[in-house]
Amino acid sequence: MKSSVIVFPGSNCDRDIAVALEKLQFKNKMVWHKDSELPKSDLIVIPGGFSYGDYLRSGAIAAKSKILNEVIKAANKGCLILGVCNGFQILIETGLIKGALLRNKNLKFINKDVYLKVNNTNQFCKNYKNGQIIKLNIAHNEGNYFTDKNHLMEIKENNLIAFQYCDEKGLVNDETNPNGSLNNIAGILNSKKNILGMMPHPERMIDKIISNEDGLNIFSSILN
Amino acid sequence: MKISNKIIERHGLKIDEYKKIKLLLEREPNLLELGIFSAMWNEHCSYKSSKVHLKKLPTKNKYVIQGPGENAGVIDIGDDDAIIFKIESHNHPSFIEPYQGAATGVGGILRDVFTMGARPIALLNSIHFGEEKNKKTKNLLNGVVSGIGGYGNCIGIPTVAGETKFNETYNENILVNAMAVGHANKNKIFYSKAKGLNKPVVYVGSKTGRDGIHGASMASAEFDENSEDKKPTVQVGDPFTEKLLLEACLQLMKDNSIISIQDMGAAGLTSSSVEMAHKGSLGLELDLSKVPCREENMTPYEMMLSESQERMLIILEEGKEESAKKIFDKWDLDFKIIGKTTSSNKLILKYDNKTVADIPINALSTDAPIYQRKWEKTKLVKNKKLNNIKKGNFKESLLKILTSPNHSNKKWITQQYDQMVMGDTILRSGSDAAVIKIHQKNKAIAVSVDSSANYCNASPQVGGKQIVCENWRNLISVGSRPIAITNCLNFGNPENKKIMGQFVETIDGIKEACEYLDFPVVSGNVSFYNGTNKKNIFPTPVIGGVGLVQNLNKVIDHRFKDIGNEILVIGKTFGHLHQSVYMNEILGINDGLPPEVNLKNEKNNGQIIMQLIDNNFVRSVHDVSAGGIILSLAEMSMSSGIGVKIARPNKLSNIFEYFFGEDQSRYIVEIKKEKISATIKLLDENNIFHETIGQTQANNFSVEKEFDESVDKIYKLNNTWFKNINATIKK
Amino acid sequence: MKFAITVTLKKDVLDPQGKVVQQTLQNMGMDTLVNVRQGKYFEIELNETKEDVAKNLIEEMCKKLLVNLIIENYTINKIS
Amino acid sequence: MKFAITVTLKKDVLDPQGKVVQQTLQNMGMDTLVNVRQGKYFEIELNETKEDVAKNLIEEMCKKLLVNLIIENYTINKIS
Ligand SMILES: Nc1ncnc2c1ncn2[C@@H]1O[C@H](COP(=O)(O)OP(=O)(O)O)[C@@H](O)[C@H]1O
Ligand SMILES: [Mg+2]
Repeated sequence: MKSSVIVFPGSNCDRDIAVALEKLQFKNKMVWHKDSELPKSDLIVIPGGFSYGDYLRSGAIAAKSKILNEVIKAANKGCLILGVCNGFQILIETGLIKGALLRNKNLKFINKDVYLKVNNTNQFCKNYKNGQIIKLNIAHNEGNYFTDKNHLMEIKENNLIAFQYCDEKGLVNDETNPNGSLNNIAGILNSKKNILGMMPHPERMIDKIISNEDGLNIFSSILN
Repeated sequence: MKISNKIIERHGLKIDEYKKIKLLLEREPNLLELGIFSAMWNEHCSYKSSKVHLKKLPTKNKYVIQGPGENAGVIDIGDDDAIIFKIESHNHPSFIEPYQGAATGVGGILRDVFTMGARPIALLNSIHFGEEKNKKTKNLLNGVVSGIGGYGNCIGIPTVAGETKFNETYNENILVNAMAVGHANKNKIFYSKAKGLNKPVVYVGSKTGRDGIHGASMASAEFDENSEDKKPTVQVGDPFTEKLLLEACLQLMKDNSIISIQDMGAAGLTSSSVEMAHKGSLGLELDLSKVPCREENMTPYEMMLSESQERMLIILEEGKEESAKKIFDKWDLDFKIIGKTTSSNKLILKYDNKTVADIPINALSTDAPIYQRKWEKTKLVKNKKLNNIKKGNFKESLLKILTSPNHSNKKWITQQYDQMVMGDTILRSGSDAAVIKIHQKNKAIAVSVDSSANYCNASPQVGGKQIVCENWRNLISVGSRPIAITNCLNFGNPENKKIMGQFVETIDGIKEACEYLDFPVVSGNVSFYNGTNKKNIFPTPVIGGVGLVQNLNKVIDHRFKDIGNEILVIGKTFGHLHQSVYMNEILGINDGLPPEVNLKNEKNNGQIIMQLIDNNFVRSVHDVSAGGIILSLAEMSMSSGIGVKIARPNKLSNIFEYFFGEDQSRYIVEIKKEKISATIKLLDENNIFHETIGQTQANNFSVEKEFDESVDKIYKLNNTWFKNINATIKK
Repeated sequence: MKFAITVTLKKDVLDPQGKVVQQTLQNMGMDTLVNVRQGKYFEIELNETKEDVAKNLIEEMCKKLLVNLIIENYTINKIS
Repeated sequence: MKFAITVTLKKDVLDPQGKVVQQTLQNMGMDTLVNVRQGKYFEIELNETKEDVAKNLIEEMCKKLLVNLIIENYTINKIS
């Protein structure tokens, strides 16, 4: 499996993602945002960080970079695309995933471990059990997902929510919602289900010595 | 322009110092030259009051590669890996503009570390605010925390440890100390010493604006009613640009282009250029017309004194200009050759083809004033007998401490910091020390910052010693071997004999502990003039320590692991209450002496804990510090959700002295039943004092006849203070 | 030529910033406060003498970068 | 009564956001662009009929909460 990680000025989880991909034997390439060509890839990852300092709106400026045109082309051809944190924000700004990511409801940056309920009916989550509760880490200022009523209907009808914030027991409610996200959405797919945007960082949970290994299955699901 | 007394004073120079400048120059300086002298001769850059005393600190052990004197200290952790670290204060700017002050403090200390070739891997901070009821406290706290997080999060370096304290002494002068830790190849370390003639001097990074002009002088000036006027000098940080600068510098460092490199910190272009020339015994000639400027019509004076952030000065090998420029172009950063090294031993500045300054380098460095300031010993206040102590209410006391800002859970703060970016954080904030893995290796470093202002105020000597020991204990408690420290010495006005005495005695204390524990000082920073209108802050030395974990499986923390394990206290409990949290916050008494530290016990107890961890005898470890045994136990319970059942002390000791006493060199350990006999055997063989005080249990935190509440409840109480803070903060 | 651009969230989009600001002001005792919405403000200077050309360019900037049309509205004013 | 408040950085204060926006617009080929400064915008509605009382309250909000007077300037406009 070939993967590419897009690197913008200000990306800072690019190395972490690469470590995760390499751990699962992806043949990975780092792609600089000014490049106009994208190596042939089965998976494109847009990593977390503060591309362009998160100035203007997070993800807005990265979404205008040259390489994004190539990413959009690849996406339309069905290539798998994973956007994590700032990568999710960039996907939103390009329109590849609908909706908006607003400031966290407490207006503060939030870094903590959160529980997530997995919906495994997509290629990114196949290796989880349906409804499985996993623990990943979030670290963001703007992860408060918002969309309009029609889109929300579509999301629900087509099973496009990949992850929802919950507690240890799987309870999804306001108390287990760290950032004010609509329906506790932590990760969401486009309608063709080849693009996943998620706020939590799977690449931070790939090693027991450091935390846990709950993030590994995202990468392994993509593999087969 | 004629230099009047008023101008001299406004530059923070004394008349005598001005006379010395004239002697050294053999003429009157012009305004630009005066500005340069004022920047170089002020306390912040020249260390004129502290130098003679700092020399006493031990700076070497077998791990030290570079001690004080460079941008940061360097230690060897084996396999060609080096750790580079330093702490620095940004107190005054943070009081004036908490967000930007704290943010630029983080940015500045990061540059000190990556300018030496290290990739920063961890950030720490020690922040001190005024008392809860002071109306500025919460806004300052909020601004400082967002600023620290804002910078570290954006640049993508985890903020993993720190300390936050509240004390009336900081009402008008908060402390913001930031520490950065980086990792480098020990054969690829970069220094600031210039070498060779006619080498190009290159300016890289952000453009120069009018930020922080006179910042360095401000950092060394006492606050007064007019300090509001000094506000426009606050710099604004741009962590995004710093991230680019970091990557560009590290990339350039991979080939052999750099002769010397130095960040532009306090006093910007002035101090960086003088430092490089001075260390290399060379001269520099700079053409200020070439300096990249942000604003129009900037004067040479402004350029030399600007403290715009995210800039570096590099001396390149000849012929490497093109390839170096390519790298900075890639990262969209300015790259400009602004001068060359010369043999003149002078700093010569040109502007519009005219020489605008011509100063011997030595006049700015070696000939800068050094003061043997007068000092007097701190009067020690004897411990008074505490009569009414038996009448206290144990339960109320503990609950009051758990809900006080100083001992509240600091999650509200640490959740605003990205602690996990870079993927190597094994232990995060909330532990005795944070543990960061060396990327893709089977070893890690432990890092912690500590201070105890009340102890240091009561006895600077004992306090100085204690704080080094506390730091050592914290590093040991997570399974590391302590290696070396950095220190930030926050003091009042050194022209005051008492304050100078505090400084001198603190250094004596630090020195004694560091020597005994083989725990040298490799870098640091001094911040004087912390205070307002003659009211000085308590002496507040902050120690930042680094330890080495050789085997990742030995990393341990203070969270109880299971129910039914034995709880032991290692080290002897005498019940010292003076200067303790209990006396301060419950009895409202603030006199007497802090607990003495017996260095021999400290070392022995520390080494035995290392051995217990190494033998896998212990399930959790926590050092006993402020708040005594009971607070340490509560922390172990609250962090794990596991309760304890603690017996009353069997001897005749008073229950308050026993549980709240702050005797030093103690640890609490959790041990499985089957490991108890082996553990006790080892302790006895080594003559280590120990006592079993109880067991872990489900749900409840209980002390025989005194206290019985669910862990859940005390955890909630421990979080209330910060939970209620949002509503009152200025956005 | 210089323009001022204000960008605000559309009416039915939740405005967490505005809401928190509003709550804080109310906590501070400002009872007559009814509503706060927070947005962005830009001042943009162009080297262009023809007003229609300039205005078109500013429009383009808004549409292509400054504004997220899905959630935001904008207004443009010439200031000099 | 409704007011619009714009908050901008003082002249010599670094505006990293504005700088990045400006560069991006220039990279997008907008050559006549000279300068971008970014600020904040608030729309505040009060339940108050006396204009002077309202204005005073808005001033107070600016000074106490909305504006960082150390690095920012502000202007207030009545919009309805
Ligand atoms: N308290 C201290 N203990 C040991 N070294 C110190 C102390 N204070 C300053 N130093 C050393 O003095 C040198 C100059 O410090 P400083 O001016 O803060 O550095 P910088 O120019 O990088 O800001 C550094 O090498 C620093 O490590
Ligand atoms: Mg330095």
